[in-house]
Amino acid sequence: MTEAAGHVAAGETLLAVERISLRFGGVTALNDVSFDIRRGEIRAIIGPNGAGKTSMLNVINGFYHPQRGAIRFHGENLARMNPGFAARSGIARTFQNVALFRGMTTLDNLMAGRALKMKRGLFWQLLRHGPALDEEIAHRRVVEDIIDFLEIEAIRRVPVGRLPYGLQKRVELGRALAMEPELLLLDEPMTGMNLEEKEDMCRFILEVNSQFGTTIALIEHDMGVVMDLSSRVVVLDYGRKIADDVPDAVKQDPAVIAAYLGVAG
Amino acid sequence: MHFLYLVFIDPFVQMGMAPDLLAQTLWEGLVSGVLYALIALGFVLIYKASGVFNFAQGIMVVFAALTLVGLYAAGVPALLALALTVAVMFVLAVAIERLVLRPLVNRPDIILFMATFGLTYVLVGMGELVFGGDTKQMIAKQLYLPSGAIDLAMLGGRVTLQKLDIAAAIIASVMVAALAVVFQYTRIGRALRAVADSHRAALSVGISLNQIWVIVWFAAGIVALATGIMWGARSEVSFALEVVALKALPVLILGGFTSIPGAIVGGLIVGLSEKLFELYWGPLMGGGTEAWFAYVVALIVLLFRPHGLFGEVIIERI
Amino acid sequence: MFYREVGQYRTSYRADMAIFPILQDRIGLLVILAVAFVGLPLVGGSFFLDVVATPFLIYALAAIGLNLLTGYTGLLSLGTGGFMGIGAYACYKLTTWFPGVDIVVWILAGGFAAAAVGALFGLPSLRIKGFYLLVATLAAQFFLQWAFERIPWLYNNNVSGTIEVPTRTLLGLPITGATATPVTRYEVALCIVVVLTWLASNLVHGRIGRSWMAVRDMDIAAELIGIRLLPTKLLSFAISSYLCGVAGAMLVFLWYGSAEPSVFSIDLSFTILFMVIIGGLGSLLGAFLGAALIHVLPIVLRGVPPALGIDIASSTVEHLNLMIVGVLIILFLVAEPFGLARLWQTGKQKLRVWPFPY
Amino acid sequence: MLEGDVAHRDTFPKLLALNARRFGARPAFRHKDRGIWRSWSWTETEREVRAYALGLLRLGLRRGDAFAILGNNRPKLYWSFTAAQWLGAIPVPLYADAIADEIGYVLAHAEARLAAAQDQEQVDKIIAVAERVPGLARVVYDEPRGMRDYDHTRLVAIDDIIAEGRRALAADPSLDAWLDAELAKGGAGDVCVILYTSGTTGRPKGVEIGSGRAIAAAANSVAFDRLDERDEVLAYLPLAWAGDHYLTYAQSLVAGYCVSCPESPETVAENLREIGPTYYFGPPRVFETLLTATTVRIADASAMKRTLYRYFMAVARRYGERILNREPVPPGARLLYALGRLLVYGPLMNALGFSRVRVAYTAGEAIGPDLFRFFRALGMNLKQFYGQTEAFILLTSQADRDVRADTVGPVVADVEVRIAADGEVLYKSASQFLGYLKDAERTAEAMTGDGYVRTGDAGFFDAAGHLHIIDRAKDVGRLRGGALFAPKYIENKLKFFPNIREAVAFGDGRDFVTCFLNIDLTAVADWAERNGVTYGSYQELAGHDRVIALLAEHVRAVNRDLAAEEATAGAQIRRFLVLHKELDADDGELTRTQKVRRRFIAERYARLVDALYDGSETVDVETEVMFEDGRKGTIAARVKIHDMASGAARAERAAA
Repeated sequence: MTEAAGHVAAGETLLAVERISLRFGGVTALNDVSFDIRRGEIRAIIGPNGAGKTSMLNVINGFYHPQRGAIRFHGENLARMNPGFAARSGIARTFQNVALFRGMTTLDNLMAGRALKMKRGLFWQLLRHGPALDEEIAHRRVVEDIIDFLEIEAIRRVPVGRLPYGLQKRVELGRALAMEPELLLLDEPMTGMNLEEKEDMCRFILEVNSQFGTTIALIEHDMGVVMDLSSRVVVLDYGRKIADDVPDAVKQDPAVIAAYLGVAG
Repeated sequence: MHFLYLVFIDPFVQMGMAPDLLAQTLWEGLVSGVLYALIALGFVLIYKASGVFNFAQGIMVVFAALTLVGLYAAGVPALLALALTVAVMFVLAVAIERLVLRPLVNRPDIILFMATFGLTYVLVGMGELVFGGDTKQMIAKQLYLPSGAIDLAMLGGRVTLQKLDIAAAIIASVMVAALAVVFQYTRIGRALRAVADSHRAALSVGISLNQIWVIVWFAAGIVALATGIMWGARSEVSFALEVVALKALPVLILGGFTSIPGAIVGGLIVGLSEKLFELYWGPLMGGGTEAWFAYVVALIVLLFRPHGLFGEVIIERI
Repeated sequence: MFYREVGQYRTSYRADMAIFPILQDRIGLLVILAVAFVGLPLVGGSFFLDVVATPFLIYALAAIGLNLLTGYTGLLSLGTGGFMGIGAYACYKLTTWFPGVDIVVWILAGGFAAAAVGALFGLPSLRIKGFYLLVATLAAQFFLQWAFERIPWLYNNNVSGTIEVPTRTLLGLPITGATATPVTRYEVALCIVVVLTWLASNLVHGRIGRSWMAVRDMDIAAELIGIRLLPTKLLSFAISSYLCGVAGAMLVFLWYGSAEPSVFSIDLSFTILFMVIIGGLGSLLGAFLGAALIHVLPIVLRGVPPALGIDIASSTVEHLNLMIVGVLIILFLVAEPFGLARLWQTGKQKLRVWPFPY
Repeated sequence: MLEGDVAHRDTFPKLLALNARRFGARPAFRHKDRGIWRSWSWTETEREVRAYALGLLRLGLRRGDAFAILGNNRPKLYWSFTAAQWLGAIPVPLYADAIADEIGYVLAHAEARLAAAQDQEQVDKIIAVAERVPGLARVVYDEPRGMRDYDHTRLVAIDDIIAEGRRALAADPSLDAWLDAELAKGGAGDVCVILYTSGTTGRPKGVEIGSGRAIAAAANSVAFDRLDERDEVLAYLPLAWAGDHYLTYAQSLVAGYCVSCPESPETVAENLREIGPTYYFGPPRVFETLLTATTVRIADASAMKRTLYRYFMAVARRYGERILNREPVPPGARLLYALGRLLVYGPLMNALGFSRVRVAYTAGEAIGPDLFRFFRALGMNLKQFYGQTEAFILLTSQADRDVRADTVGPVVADVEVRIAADGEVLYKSASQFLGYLKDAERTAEAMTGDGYVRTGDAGFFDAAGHLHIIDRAKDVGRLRGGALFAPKYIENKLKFFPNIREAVAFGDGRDFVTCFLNIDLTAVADWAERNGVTYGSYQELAGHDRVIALLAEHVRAVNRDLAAEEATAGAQIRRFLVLHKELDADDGELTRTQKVRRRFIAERYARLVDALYDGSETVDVETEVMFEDGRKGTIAARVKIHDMASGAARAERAAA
């Protein structure tokens, strides 16, 4: 996998959400939230249940359209994203409760992730020879690298519907990686995993970030994990941003502690 | 130019020139609308309670009518035949619940939907096997349904109202009212709505899903019987009805799959509009537009309201 | 059990991505093709070819068409009959205008008309889902059937309102019309079906097939990986309708010989849909199996009572057929929602791991 | 001609060069990587290895240096052996699952100059102990994944080394000549590899193998089984294990067959099916697991299949082996067996991936006769050998059609075996090791005065000249009568019966042999169910007369076996008892690896042992046991003692 070419240099802001407010009917999911994601960093979004974390990701890749606020990506201002555009401009995403193509094998799921990169038209597809097959093979190579990277050789041909949850999450990450994204959004990548699986997942996330230079924004419940992984942390509570700093600072932040205790109590 | 005239001006001119004809047409449309509504009602009942999109509703109408007529032809006195038919519909409901729904519980909706296709075939086959494929006359008189017509002199002409149609309208509205009451105020009604919301919820309330299903399918069967009688009395009893019954689909699109009032309104809209269109615009395109008009209307509606006129929009949670 | 896969290993992606990676399967396929092309015409009488074989091929092709739409892309359609009609009428018009051109060309060309119409009626599919879409396709079905009846131009204004298939020859050999022999018509049908099936299978095994299945399995996620929903769905509609259209043209030109509009009624749509359901959604093989069952079973059943020396009114048999098919559908949905194809798959798997159960 | 040719090659690199000429385009290595099998012909392999060697030279690998190799079976790791040997350096393979500490010891002890690691995981382990190995100049690795951010001052990717070497060769043709010269310098006397054996006591010992000897030995065994370049092998055993080095390295280079490396440890079974080896080695437990898996899966099969399977397995058990041994069998049986092959054996072998196996071996520990016969009956030419790292493997080996479950076969060529007075097996072998690295003392210990090597195993030859291994020499005792008493041998024979979970034999210095038995609860409970034996507890079941009778039958069978060999005839089981409780590691009766601790048990159950010898019929015991939750408790029981001589009759009655 080659590094996704981005016209934003490392360290500079890759994506920023500005004063986002999102309402469903009467309910306010996000209230005037702003933060930025810098190129090459691992950005964590945390907060108690119902804090609006997932809604935030949905806004970023255009599932939800905020009533107010804007998204700045690659420096250009967008009143609203839409999923297709997000995908094409290099944003990949995994879901809290896996959103794989259950009827398809691991291999096909990952190959599907290459959809954007495959160009051969109907004619060649019909023949499935010459250029079409060459293209297919070229992308198969990339996908195999990902399979090797995620150590899922053994389940290549298994329909993902039959896989245990932990592996499904891994495959979903694989599908996202197959898009060679510039920005990778991970929605609770470690829920429902045992310790070992969590460690693997952490390793993968770090390697993705370090090897492919992929910028990562992740939601996670497990505070420990977040603190180890992320370079900066945004904390949401009831749709508001209550903190935004490096892990250690956030840990000390009274507002954050309050919010979490509030949940606990 | 002339074409535009024919399309946009001429029809209205005609309406103005022959209001009685217009009134007559409206009435006709209203009545067939009522019948559509009745079929749609059957759909809605079942859909609400079991989430099943019952494709067989149309054929249940035919089947009910056939049974009634068939029994009578076999020498059973009319009213007894009616009672027996009701019994048959109950047996049918039980059978369906046992043989089709129960084994398929918790399967994707689409599967259940397809199953009702199969059901359709079985019923058609059975109906034809037992009562023969030929068309029959509905025993309207023997069931004390009024015949003849009332001629109203109005709008500078005469508008004919078939007594039967009036009866149909009345019976329909009574039935709808009854159902509405049942749904709103009785325990079983609340149960039904609970099931509609979520099977698990219903179970937690401690209602047997199976009973519910039998009940709704039986109810739908009764509705089908009524529809069959009315329809049969107006035209005759044949499997052509099966295709006509498909009209319930556009009706549901307009009315929404879960709303009884919606079904009624939708039915009336479809009935009226297609009759009017056929009368005033049909000739422009060689007539026979009733065959598709309703669907095209539904299609157009869908383009603007993907969940129908009254259907509630579901927010997809991700 | 017959499978001996030990020692069959792939050294290239080309081999690994082959549609029939297992040697024994490839052999089996060749045998089947040999039988179909050579065996049947030799042994099967004209009755068999006309009543069983050729129609089976035509239905299978239509079923493949619908399966691409419903089984692979997850879009339910009851417009099949109409789309098949378009193909037939288009082919009819074309061959009346250009009698000189080889009919096979027009049969294949007729599909394009169907594709266009199909795509048109597919447009709503972006916004409409599930049962709602079903209604949209019903609109197509009824509107088209109506058009077939009411637009005399379609059937060259002849009084009967039917289309009469003229005799057309390929290299001097009559392949349509009264003088065409069952064998030639069968062989032509076979060639068309084999080629189109091959193309279809190429399609579903490649990028396009994957995006269809992606849309079917989870359209949100599909959008998320950059699959454009509308073009994908429209393409599915177009190609599906193309195959149905060709099947329709074949139905009239290679089987019926003449057809009135009622041929392309909603019942046809149902028949094809059942073939797809019973055959197995999302499987090309299933299309063939489904077609075989739904088309051949009744023929067999019709044959049974006479064979047993019982004489029942043929109508009764038809009704029984109807019921049996209905029961079959329900049985399948209960026992094996994925249809004959899945049964076949499990059977094959059992043979592969024989004597083990899994 | 082949042998003649090989005979002149006294180092493995020379063999590689030879094979490049002999077999040129034939595959030498295969590796499933990225989902497909990549392969390297002998010519390519030679080219790679030459470049690799040159690269290693530039990294400072010199004649006599040790080159540690750590990881799973990978072509590039196998090349590391040859490349090192090319320069006259000594490869030292390590177990991939070894912990850092062990690795540290071996690297230091062997004074490794370079280390080749498969991947990040292994590199990490080496880095962790690097400071303990001052001499270690560089670590080279095969799979770069995850090492992007590592400090590469002391890390190099093997691919880069090879590339580097290739560049150098391209730039300066004279290097080719130099390489050939280096190759020529190598000779029969070189140490070609140092294989570390985890000695039962103390630190592992580095067994130095001589190049010429190793090749000679391999050549013998290759000829023995007529292996050639058309054979296929799947390399799935730890590459530090002498067996793997022999099978996938030495023999492959001699015979010229292709070695295939699995994609990952999890996919071995699948890859086995894909490749379909013709030559296979598996330790008994591998076959054990396969058999269990088979029976379990068959149990789930449809009744039809189960009957089919049962019927044809019966056929196979009756005729399979005889057909395999080309013995005369009635034509009807032959036909039946052919049918069985079509319906059951063929598919079964296919499912297991053994369809193409021509020669298969098992060794390392005693294999159950039923297990052994199962695979042979299916038509798999499964054989046994006996060997040792120090001997560079083979001492005895069974020839086709001269195979028996309870022996390890006759002595192989160029080996001389002698049974010492105390029953220990001693040998002299043309291929035996040169000594333990830097350990003259233990080397000396391993030798007898007259230059024989001690195996530490006790055994005897039967009439047919087959060697029987009976036990570790130190465990073998003698009855008062002077007859040889090998407890493990007897216990194993007993344990081969599914109904017997554990057995502990006594007799050293006694008049006769006796033993404790432990029933296998699952097996016996199953039997009880089928035979309407009711019981309330383990104790009750273990004490049930019919159960005892059942076990008595097994003991009788074992005695019959023992009687058959004059060496063991004296040590038949006279009396036995069935223990009232399961021997348990928590009670210290078994080691954590489930081996019986004979002495401890003898003390703990002294009363029972005495009872076995004082002729009493029953004995009461109270034993302290440790429960799961750690509580202590005691169980009391009256244990019946069964006398084989007189007990026979009673057993019959009880069973009736």
